[in-house]
Amino acid sequence: MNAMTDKIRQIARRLLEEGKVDMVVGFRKGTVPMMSEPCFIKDSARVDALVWDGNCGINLANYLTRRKERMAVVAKGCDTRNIVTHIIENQIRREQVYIIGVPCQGMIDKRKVKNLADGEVLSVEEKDGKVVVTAGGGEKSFDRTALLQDNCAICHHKNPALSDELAGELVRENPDVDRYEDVRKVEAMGAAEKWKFFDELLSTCIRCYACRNACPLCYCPTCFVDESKPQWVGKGQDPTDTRTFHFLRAFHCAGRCTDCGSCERACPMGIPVRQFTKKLEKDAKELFGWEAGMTLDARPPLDTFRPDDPGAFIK
Amino acid sequence: MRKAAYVQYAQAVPLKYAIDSANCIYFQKGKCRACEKVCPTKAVDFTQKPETVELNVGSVVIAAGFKPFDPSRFDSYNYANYKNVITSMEFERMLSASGPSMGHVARPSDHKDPKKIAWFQCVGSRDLNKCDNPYCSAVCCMYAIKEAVIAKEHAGAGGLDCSIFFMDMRTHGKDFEVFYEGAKKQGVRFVRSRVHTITEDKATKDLSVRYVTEDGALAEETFDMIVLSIGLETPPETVELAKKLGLELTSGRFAQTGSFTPVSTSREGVFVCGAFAGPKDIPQSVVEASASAVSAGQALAEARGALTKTKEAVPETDLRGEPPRIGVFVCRCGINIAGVVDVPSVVEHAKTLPGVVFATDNMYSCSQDTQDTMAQIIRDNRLNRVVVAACTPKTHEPLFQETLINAGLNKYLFEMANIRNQDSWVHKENPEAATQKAKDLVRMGITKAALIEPLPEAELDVNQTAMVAGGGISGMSAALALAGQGYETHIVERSDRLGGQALNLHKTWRGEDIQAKLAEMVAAVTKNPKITVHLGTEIAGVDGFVGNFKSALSKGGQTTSLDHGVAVVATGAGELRPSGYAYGKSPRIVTSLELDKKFMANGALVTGLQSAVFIQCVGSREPERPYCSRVCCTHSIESALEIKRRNPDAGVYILYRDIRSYGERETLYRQAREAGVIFIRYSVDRKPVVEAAGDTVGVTVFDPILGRTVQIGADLLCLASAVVPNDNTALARFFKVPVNAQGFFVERHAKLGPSEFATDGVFLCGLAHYPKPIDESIAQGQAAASRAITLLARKKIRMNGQVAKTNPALCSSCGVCVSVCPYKAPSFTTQGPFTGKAEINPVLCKGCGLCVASCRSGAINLKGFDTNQIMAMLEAM
Amino acid sequence: MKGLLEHMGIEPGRLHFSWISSAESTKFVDVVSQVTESVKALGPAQNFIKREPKVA
Amino acid sequence: MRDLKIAKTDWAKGVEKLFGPYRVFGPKKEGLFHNFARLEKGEAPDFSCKNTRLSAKGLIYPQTEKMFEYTLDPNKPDHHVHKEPVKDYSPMAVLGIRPCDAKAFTLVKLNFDTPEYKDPYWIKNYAAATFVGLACDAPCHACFCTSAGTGPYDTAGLDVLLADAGDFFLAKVLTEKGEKLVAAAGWAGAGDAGAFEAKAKAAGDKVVSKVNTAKLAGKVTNDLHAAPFWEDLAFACINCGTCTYLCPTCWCFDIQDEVCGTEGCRLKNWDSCMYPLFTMHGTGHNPRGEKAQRVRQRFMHKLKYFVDKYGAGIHCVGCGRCVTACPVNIDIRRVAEIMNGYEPGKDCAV
Repeated sequence: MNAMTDKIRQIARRLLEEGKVDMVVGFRKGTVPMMSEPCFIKDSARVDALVWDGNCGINLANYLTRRKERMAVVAKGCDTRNIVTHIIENQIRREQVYIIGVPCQGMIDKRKVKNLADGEVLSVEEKDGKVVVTAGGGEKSFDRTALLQDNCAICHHKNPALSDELAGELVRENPDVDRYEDVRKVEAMGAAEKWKFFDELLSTCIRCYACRNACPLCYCPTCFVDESKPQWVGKGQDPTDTRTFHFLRAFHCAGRCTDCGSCERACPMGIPVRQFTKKLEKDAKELFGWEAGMTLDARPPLDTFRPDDPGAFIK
Repeated sequence: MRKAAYVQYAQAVPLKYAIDSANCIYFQKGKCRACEKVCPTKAVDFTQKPETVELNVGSVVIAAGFKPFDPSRFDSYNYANYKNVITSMEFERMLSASGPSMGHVARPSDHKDPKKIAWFQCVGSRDLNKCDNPYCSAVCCMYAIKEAVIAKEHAGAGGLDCSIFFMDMRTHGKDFEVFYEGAKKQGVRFVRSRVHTITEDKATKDLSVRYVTEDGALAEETFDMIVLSIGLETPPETVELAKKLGLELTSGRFAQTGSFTPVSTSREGVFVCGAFAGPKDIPQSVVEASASAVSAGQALAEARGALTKTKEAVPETDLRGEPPRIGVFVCRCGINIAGVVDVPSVVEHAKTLPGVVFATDNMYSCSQDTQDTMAQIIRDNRLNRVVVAACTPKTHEPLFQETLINAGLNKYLFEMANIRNQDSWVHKENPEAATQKAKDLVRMGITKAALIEPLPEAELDVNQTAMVAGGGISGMSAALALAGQGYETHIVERSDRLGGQALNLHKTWRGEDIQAKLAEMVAAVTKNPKITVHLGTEIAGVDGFVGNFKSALSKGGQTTSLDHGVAVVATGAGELRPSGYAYGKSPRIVTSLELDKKFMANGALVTGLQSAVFIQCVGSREPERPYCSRVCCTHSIESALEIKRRNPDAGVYILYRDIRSYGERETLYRQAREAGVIFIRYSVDRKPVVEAAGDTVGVTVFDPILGRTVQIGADLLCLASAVVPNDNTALARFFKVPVNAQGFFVERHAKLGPSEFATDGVFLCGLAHYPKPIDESIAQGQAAASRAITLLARKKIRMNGQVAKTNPALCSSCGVCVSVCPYKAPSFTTQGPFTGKAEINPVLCKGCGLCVASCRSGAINLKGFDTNQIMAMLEAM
Repeated sequence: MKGLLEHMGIEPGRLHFSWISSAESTKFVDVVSQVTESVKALGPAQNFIKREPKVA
Repeated sequence: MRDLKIAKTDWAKGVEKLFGPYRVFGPKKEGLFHNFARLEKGEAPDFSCKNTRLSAKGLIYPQTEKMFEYTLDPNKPDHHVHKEPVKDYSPMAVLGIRPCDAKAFTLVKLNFDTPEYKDPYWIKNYAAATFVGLACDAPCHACFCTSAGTGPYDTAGLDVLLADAGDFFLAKVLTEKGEKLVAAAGWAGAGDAGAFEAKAKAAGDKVVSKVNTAKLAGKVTNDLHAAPFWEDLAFACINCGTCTYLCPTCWCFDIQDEVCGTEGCRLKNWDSCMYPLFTMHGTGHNPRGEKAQRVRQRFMHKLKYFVDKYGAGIHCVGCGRCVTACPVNIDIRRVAEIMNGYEPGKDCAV
């Protein structure tokens, strides 16, 4: 039992008992290794189902929309930024959510673990910055930092941007981390090379939309890909359509993406789909000095117009 | 010589032929009438006779215009004899795409492309020796530069050498100075010299001129062509008319008006506008047109509406449940379209398309008889969508929509395909492709038409109150004009006094006493029961839209709210506080306005002046202020004359770059010279040097005529300082109107909409628009009021039906539309099944499409430009 | 938009943005000719064209 | 049915011979995962994976399949003609399919090849395929095939079943198609039925994940439908299509027209009951508008409606793909247990 889990349970119990909230949204232990399942608890007697570990990578902001209840939510840095975005975009009301902020040490990338493990992974234990992986071929221990999801490794907003209560000590941020090494690599490529890069990236996509659905930003009643009149994009397995879907999805997230990594984590085919959203996340930072979800007081740059908006692309 | 059947010019609206009886065989010889036989619409009627119609009117507006000066009487220019000497009007026609040479510049003698063209300015202007036109025609400098630039651009890489021979370059209009500087950069040569004689080489027909260069040397140069920049003059018939009406004329034979009554003639009830009230350019003519309309209307305000006929409204047909029945009308536009596009094949193509139940071609779709026929066809064939393939919706859509209304259809059931401006005109050389393109455009239009729906128009009461921001001369004249027509008007003035800049001015160039006239005007404003004056008040915010503005007025920390239907922006401008020329170092160095104050106070400084120097263009025509302040030349000359009047022996010097005494102000310039005022030109890179030493001011300037430096010891130095706009950013934001780089407001259209903004219900006048003298400020004030009244008189306005609309089922409530809309049209529904979803107030919506583009969920459509309609058009392409 | 398209491998020069007022006919002509030239120089687009759906 | 023993060297040589008479498909590593792919001559199927990420379903039932095409361009000779696209229905050899995936085809067949309705595309593809199975000696921890009516050595749906025995494969030739393929490959060595059975028994014991499904058939449909646990089970679901797309037994499809100018075609694409548009009516009404309703539909279909309708067990072969790939850990094993154990009125632990 880790201290964070303990604290979360305490807070959840208190909130439910005091009737402050109708439900607590958090994670429970999963049925397979490296999986924690988003869940809700309405009964204070059941708060012990809640856990916190390195497998809580799914963005819980996604679970708060279109609900009537007063909710408490266990939220790490990126989750809180998406909650802020939801509040700005009228998806939830601030008074409707009680944010149990979790200073986050990063989430474990199950694909990295699988690649490093010897055979099928049977169990994974986290302890003191180490991760012990038991696999078919035996037990191995790794530094936790070596197993982090890519987005967590370059995270510089680990602490909640907005919270009502913290479930642990704030952690040290790493503001100087180079967040865009990968984007710059692509930027430096020639047009043909870029095209090929993304072609290869997308070759295994099955259009299951797990990336879209795991993303808290995607909440339109009807997604443009599902629209049939007009049919903005073909529904089949054509590579052009697949590319259109991914880039338009990214475009819809421009200035709103918090690089929470939910999309990439959800992809059943292991496609690094953050490569699409990250370019625009970088642009929002560089052109508008904007990072999504850091404040309730301003709308994302693409939602507003200012005469002094950068317009270098207009000639 | 034009043909007997002619149209005035190719883009005339309406584009109708007339018969010139002087050239018609039938009228001259009594036989022919061929046109009557061939006319398919039987439009030719030879039985028409001149009729005399008697009208009983309350006011008369004379807009008789001008005649271009005829230079054939000038022997020295040999216009009558040398083929390659042409007038600027002829050159203008050459440049016109629809002109005799289709926009190609060719030498009349041999039709070769000219390589070297010269313009001679002031032909028939500023000239009392060879003709009797003492005035400056005010427009020729600018049009000559424009012609040179266009000719140069047209010549392209082949190169064209353009030279303009001038005395003073008068680019005093808004944005003209920038154009002048641009022309210099493009290589147009400006030669300050008046040429006396042109000689033609008999063999080559080249033209040789001799002229004196600025440094006094004699030069000779040969040109392929010479364009005479001819001036404007009042034609004898108009002079005759003026006599008949008993109107006084000026020395230049223009209608006599007053600075405070700029569109009133000497006879009550007779008003004037345009070039008959003095030579002027388009914007000023348009301003006067509006001003004369409002002035003429003032006397008639009570009779308004008495003689209008109410049009009978045709009830709108209910189309619910009906499949599209599309009618297609393909216009031949005479030969404009049919000369290039195979119109019958376009009609045939249209007939094959789904939904089309009727297709035909028209000779001129816009003619009244065709309109009537179309309405009949619509009724007979029960058409419920109409596509017209013709010219541009910009000019003609309203006309055809009217036809739909007359036929009982909602006016939005209409779609236009532009097969003229965007097809036959631009693909003249490729008729086949043009026909194909016409078919494509028509097909796209039809495909869209099948999907268009009738749209309702929101109707809105107009609050019949006006707010005028600014209580200066122009603001007050706007208010008086508005109140004169019976509308409640509020003047909001920041200072604690009405009058604005006029309070600082002494006399007009016509010699009128400004303070006396101003006092009359202020009294008229304060006495007027319809006008409320808010002094010491600022506008703190503006909400609402045309017909229903709500402005927050802040006075001494207290804010009140004013509801008004229209707003006139007359916030004025100020005088630049000069830097340099030792300004501030001596009490003897003053600005123009400071000098006027001293005149008015009759202070010590202006009595017994022995010598005075004026420096022009202080802060104007500089890189940081690249505009001419328009008023300063005349102002300085008037002040110089005032000094001369007080002491005829005083030495008065005006140091200038170009004297811009445009129009009849030129006579004042002449008077000054006659009175002994000395004019010394300086160039911008060799400005006068001023030294404030003891009780006199030393001015050193290089005189290009003497070719040496002149030193003047002056008792007074007057700096003709620039007119600078006030900080207009807040007001610009409140009314969502633009401000240009120099800080002046940007009008709706530089030529045709000088007194209004692109934002509905907001109007503009006075110095806030551009520097201008009192007469022009008053005219513009009246013009702004005139434009405003066109709205106020309607009582109700209908809003455009082409507005955005949300589909609540698709809306994700993200609020982007609410945040991006500049007009505050979207909001969240507060009740009903779609609570929390966005909806759009059709009254506030301008149909700009910003929300449509920014909606991630695709929940917003712009009616009339629905996604499905656009996609259908793309599919049809 | 331009940035993203170029990021994914559409050649720069295929998408162009300009502010041109209705009065700036010369600029319009210039821009259109310039864009036409630059697109012609790039040749026909090879990418992002749906030819045949990739189907079985 | 007969037993064979194929030395690994002969196996490789035999596979080589199949190119020509057959289009050869087998597992191949693409990116992070293995999937079935068409192999080129000289390429060997990669048997090193436990199972492919996507099931073999797509070989017979592609994710996107063209049903017909047309042109409206009057300049083309066949304009306005409804054309069947040219497709390759020549024999295909599917090497290394796991018994669970092969079994799945027998379940899918119940839908696509019925007396009343026949899906020509599926039937022709299925008829063209010869399935050479590869038995599972090391089932994954998430696999529960033995609880789903199949097993690591199940022969259902297969034409040949291989079992890896070190230097050689033990094989069972199960059908006529299988005989043809074995003959084409030239595999002939006599097998060892006993050794095969022993391996089968050992493998079955290794399937540690057991799910009780026995009581599902006896439940009252409406009770399960109205059960209170669905909101909890569905909560984590993000309504992506991962589970259905990876599932070897999910068969739902959507028909879409694609038109470009004068050219058009009709496509049959995989669909997913997880998608909100799956049941959207033309009126805009959606009978399964809520996430919980969609999740319930998926499990009710797999574990109750199918059971009742066909009497062929559950609509699941226990391959475990959805269990491991679900981004939010919705585990069909847990759902099946809850449904199996549900008694109306009794509190059920979820």
